Amino acid sequence: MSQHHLLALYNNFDEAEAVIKELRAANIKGFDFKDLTLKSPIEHHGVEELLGERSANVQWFTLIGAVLGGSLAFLGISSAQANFFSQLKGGKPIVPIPPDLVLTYEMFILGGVYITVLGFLICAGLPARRSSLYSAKVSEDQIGILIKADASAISTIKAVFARHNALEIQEEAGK
Amino acid sequence: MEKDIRENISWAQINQDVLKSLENPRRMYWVILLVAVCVFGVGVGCEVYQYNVGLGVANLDNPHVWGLYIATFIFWIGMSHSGTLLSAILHLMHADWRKPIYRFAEAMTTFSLMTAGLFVMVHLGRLWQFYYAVPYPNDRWTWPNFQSPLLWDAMAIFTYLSSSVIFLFIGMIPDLAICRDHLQPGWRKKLYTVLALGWEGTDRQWRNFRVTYLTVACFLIPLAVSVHSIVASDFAMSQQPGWHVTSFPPYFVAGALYSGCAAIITLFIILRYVFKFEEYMTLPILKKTVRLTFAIAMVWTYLNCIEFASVWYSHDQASKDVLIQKATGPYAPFWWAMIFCGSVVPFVMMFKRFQTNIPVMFAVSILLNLGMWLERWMIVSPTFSHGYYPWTWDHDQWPSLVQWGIVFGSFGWFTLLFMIFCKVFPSVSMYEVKEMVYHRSMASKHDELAEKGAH
Amino acid sequence: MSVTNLLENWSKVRQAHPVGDAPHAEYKWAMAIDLDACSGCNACSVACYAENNLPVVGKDKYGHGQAMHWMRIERYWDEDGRETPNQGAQFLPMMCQQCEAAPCETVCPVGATNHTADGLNSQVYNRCIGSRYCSANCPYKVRYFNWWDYPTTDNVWPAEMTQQLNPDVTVRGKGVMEKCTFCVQRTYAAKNTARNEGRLVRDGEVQTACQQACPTNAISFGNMADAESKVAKQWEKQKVELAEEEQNKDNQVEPSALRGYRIFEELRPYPSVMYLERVRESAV
Amino acid sequence: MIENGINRRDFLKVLGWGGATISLSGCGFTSIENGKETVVSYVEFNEYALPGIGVYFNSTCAQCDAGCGISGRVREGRVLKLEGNAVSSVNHGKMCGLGQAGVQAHYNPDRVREPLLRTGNQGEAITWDKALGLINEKLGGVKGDEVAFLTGGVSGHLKVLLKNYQDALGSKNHYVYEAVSPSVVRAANKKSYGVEMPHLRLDRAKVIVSFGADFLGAWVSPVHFSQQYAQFRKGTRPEGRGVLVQIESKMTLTGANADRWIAIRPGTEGVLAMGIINALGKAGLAIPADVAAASKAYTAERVSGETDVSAEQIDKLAHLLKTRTPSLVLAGGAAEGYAHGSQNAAAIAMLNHVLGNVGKTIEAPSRVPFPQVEAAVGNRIAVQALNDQLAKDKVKVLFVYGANPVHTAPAALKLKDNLKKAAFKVVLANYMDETAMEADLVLPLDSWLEDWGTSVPEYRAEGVQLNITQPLMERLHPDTRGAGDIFLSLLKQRRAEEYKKHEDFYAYVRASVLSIKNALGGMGKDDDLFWDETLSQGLIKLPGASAALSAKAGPNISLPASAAIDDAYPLRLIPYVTPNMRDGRNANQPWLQESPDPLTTIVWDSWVEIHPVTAARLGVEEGDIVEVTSRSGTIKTQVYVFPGIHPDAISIPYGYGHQALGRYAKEVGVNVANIMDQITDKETGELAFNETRVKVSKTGKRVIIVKEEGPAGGQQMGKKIAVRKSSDKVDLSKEV
Repeated sequence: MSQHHLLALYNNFDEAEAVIKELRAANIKGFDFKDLTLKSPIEHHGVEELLGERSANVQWFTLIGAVLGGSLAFLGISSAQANFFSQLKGGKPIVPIPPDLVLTYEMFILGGVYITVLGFLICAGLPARRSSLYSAKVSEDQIGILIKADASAISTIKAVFARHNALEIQEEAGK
Repeated sequence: MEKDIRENISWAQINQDVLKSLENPRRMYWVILLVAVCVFGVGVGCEVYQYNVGLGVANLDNPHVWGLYIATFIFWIGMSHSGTLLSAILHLMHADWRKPIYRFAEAMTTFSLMTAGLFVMVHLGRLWQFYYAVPYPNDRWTWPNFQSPLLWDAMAIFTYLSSSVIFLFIGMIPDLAICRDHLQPGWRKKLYTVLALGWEGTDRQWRNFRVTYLTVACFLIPLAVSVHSIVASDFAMSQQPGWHVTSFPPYFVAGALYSGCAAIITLFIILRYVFKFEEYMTLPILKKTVRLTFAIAMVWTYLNCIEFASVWYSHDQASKDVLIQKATGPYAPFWWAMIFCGSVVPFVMMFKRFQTNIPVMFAVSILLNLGMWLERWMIVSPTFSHGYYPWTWDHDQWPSLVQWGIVFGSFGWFTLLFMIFCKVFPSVSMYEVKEMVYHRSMASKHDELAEKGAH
Repeated sequence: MSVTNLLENWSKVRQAHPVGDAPHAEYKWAMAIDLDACSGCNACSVACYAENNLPVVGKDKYGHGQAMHWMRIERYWDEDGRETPNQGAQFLPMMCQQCEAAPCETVCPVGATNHTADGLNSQVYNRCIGSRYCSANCPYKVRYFNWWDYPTTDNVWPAEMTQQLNPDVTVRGKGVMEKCTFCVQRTYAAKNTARNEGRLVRDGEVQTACQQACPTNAISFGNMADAESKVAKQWEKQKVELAEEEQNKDNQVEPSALRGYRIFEELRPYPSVMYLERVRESAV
Repeated sequence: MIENGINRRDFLKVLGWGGATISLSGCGFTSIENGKETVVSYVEFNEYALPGIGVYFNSTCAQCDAGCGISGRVREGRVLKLEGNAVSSVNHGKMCGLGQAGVQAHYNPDRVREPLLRTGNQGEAITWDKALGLINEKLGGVKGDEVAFLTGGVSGHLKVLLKNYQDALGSKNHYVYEAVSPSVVRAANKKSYGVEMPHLRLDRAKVIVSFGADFLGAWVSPVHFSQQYAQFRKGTRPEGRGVLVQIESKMTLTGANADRWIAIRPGTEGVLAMGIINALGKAGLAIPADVAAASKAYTAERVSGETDVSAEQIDKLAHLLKTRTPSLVLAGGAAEGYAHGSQNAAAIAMLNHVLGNVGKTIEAPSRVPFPQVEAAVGNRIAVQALNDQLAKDKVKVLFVYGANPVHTAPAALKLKDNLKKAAFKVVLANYMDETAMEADLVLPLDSWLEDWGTSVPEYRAEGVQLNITQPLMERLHPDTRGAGDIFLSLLKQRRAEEYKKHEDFYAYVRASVLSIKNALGGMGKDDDLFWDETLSQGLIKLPGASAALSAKAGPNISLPASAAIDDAYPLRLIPYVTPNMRDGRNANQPWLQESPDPLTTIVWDSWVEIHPVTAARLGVEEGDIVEVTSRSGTIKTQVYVFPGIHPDAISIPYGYGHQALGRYAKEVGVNVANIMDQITDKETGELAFNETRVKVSKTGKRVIIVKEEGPAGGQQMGKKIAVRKSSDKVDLSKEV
């Protein structure tokens, strides 16, 4: 049966928290708590804790990026030099370690940064089209709670929203 | 003491105030912009002339082959470090007073790096062949010389520039979303819509955002340090008296942070006025910045003494001669000016009543940067005029107007970029100011409750 | 391919000149200049202008320190406070010392200056981008930068004079660093001839322009790798070791009676030019 | 270099790096910037040019009169560089800077390219026929002795031809002018040795005492002497390393290389020589009675008083000369340049006799078997004599060749004005020099790299040598001609019958050389073969018995008491003949202008050398523009404070300050000849170079001197750069 979307806007985090608490406790049939999304103008740890364990895996990208950047840099540079006998520098070996390490260090960071950002985009699912239920108020001063649930659950949830004096409730029938 | 920021500003108000800066700044903004364009024009003119006629017009000579270009290059690189200091270091240290001012500091980082990059080009004898310094695959397998500190420079600057651009952008996404949502339709709205990448401020986005921001910040700090130590290596790795100094890397880094902070004060004051940011760029924040700057000034002064001392007590007569030459030779006036601006002037910042005195601080910050620019010049030139080989000493080389013109022009270029940025993008981070206000109000509420409980 | 090459030749690519165990195989060009014979007459310098297409920069540019003399004669006076220089002056021909461990080589961002197989410090004009770092790091300041585009500058090479230019040597345009090459065009030609005849270059077969002109034969030039060459003998007799940063004879208790020395040895560039101290009669 | 299987790519790399400079150079005059090339046309090609390969042709250097043999590198029909001709006994394959610059005389942009006839103040280009016709016409109705010839030193077949032309005109007035010739010393030598130019053996001497003879720089035959000097300095030589003592008032290049440089009060060289003889006698050297008598008066006290040379220095010197024989004593420009120059020279020559050097280090030169080709050596009276003739209106037609008196002769002569009195002046010139500017007709000469000729250097290095001058390349400018050709065609106007068989000067030279083939050692050789050999050699060594030296010189020497200080003009002016400029004829060669003066390292300008003490007294510093005033005039130039000069003297280089000549010479520096007094040597009547007395006054202007020397001056700042050892601290015996 079809899924519906609901977006409720609140004035402050306290109300939002209350709502989330209630919805989690209630375990309404046809509504999975995972389908609740919080939208806020600033990040707020307290609320996020209430949402429970939700993963952020950017750091893995970072690790890979940094390691790749560093190792590729060293290999690339030193083998380039080794291919290049005639670029002998008086007093220095053809493949000198210290300078190559400097460059390795830089590439280590470069790789790290780039891949991290890539990771961020992937994990945060950006760039993305905005979901149809979005209120510009969220980027101003209101906290939004977006849920996805079966039509059956909608009314109960609405009630919950209303009870915590939601400023506004938007609804969208799912396809 | 007075609060860094009024806690009861409504978030909507914040949006409003900041977004105003994109719409209608004071007239002064346009004046500055115009001046910047003219100054930049002068620089371009000089460069075109130099490009066509040859570097001779800079009136450098053999062996005095480096001049203001390299000095100013270091100056701009140094300038760039403050951004990282504020956004990364203070971020890790949870100093939230940075929040209203770090955005323009980062912008400053980016643009001063771009300016520095220009100087590498301007300095080259054959600008049109600069790509030889880029490692690109070719049939002869000729690569740039990976042993050259100059190449490390190039690599480091590229890394630093791209990383800080990314950092700036990432940090700006939520604000771009705000702009997207609250501006009248128009080319800007389109621009922000694209740049905001469809940010909605969902918990998932915020979560990853936090981690990413933190990680990049962590990368940026060692990067910033490495960048300026590598610039220092250009000299420290060489063999020349007065350059071959072990303490150069930390010395340079300190100098960089120093000039950077000074520049922040200057721009702080300008933006505060031009964009009517009195509410956000408050005097208490200025005070904090000033104190920070003073601390760094003292570090720099200390390292300066260390350098002199290590030269003085080493038995390297040549470097000793260069030092004496700096203090007594043809460069003496500039050298002493540097000491004065860099180590004496900052003491003004010790006094509470000056710390928040806008005109005084403006003057002081300008002087500090003058001092830091002189410092760079005094590192580059005296070694050439008084190096190892007495026969080739050259005590009357003086930069030509072309050289001065290009140096002058670079300030125009920087201001131009910076001012345009501040007009197109929010130069105060709205979402973070909101956080700041929010957390502080929470905290104060908490205190009140505690007091009530006490009764 | 690259990486395998790196691994296969690891030991080789880790050798360092001159201290590493990789001596020059066939050729190592070097010089010895006898300051007692040198009369400071400048013939060498002019010969260098003629051979290497050096531009005449004129009074103004000379005054701005932009002269292009690859070989310059320096004139020194006594510094022991005598009121008349009654032991004459001292002359020193100074040109690129073709260091074995050249400070200029390591710093060039594009690798335009390198250590060649025959022990020269090559300058590759068409690779140079004019960062001038090499000159900045040269202890002898013997590198000269083309501040102007001399080929197109008035009265540097007016119409007829272009016909004098040596076709074996490039005419350098603006923005390029240049310096003494030990007349590489001559050594290169000599090596080719020798190779065609399946032998090595004989001692004295190739002369540098300065050496050839020098009216007092103060300059000798040759292949150090050939123990029989005059230069090799001179270095040997003077107990000056190419790969030493300080010579044994200078560490003896009583001062050495030999005249050979290299300038700025202590900076460890291992220069390939040995100078012989000027002698002055004590009896008069 | 790593040699694991050089494949094509490695080779490319090696090419790219090992010899990139070379691979570059393939492209001729490529300028790195835009790869534009100057392509030499191969349409009409010189038969002797091999594309891409340098070929060498031997000829003779004409930059000065020493007559060094050169070997010119020619490629694609262009002469590129001059090396020394190893066969020549003068320079044995060596060259001086002046000689190297010869190519710039040839390729000089300011050469005269066609005959110029004066119309008002303009030179109008005319054809050769017109020019020669004009000369013929002007000579018509002019008596022989109203025709005068002023030339530089000439020798060889050109001299013969010139002589014949003069005879044809019935003119006896051949003035041979050499601005900087050692003419007084010649005369003195003639007296004391019986020959003008004895053959010197610096390489055999243990000690050389030179009274201002700058044999390493600008005196007689510098390259030749430099080589002897190199021998002289060798510790491995049987005589051991020689000792050079230079006695002069202004340090010359030779002085700068002396073991002991002695600054002597100007003009007292003779006194010192006598003093040394006296000291030698005291030291126990056997001295002829009359000489001893003559030198008796010159006691150490008196001498050191007059000469400003300390008594013990004189004793040291005497001791050295006594113990180390053979020695060689030379009299040079510094000694001869005074009113009593001959006396100085004679005294110095006597020192040689006393020391018994005559015959040991002073040898008889070989005789030139064919006197007609022997060098007609120039002097300075010539121009004075001509000037008198001109002044007396005795000269109607004047030919000038190879001399530029208007620039080099003292302005005091008023030569420039007197020249106007001569109705018709023909000047054969390479450049429009000051004299050519005065001419009515200027005939453009070939450069000496385009011309034919023979010459015999005045100073005979080792045996007599007939030097061949031959073209190293085609004429650069079609309308120039060789002096020989010009005089030949002029002769044909007079003696058509006799000379019509010689098509041109080349033919004439060839014929004349071949006519004496046997005497030249070509006995039984085929003409062409012999001629080709000669050309490829670039010279012919002539057999010649050596002349005799007269054993002793009369001690009749009268040296004036040292002149009292002239308060109005307290200082002596010593015009310095520099190795680069000499008499200034080569001033338009940029290499010479830009190669620093060895002692002051100044370029592109003249200067006045002042001793620090004197400078302090006058209150002048380096770079001050001062007025130097003599009785004859005033010039302004920059001060260079210079320790190598006697406090009583100042020195200004000779040959600068051209008012014409060309872009590189015009207005560069000042002409010291403008203030030289016309004072002559009493015996020979030669201009006394160093007699001028001057005063120096500040103008208040100051410039930064353009010189090679940096702000550190001649100091090494405690660094080990140019090192010197005392001879007792070194062991030269084992050197290579």
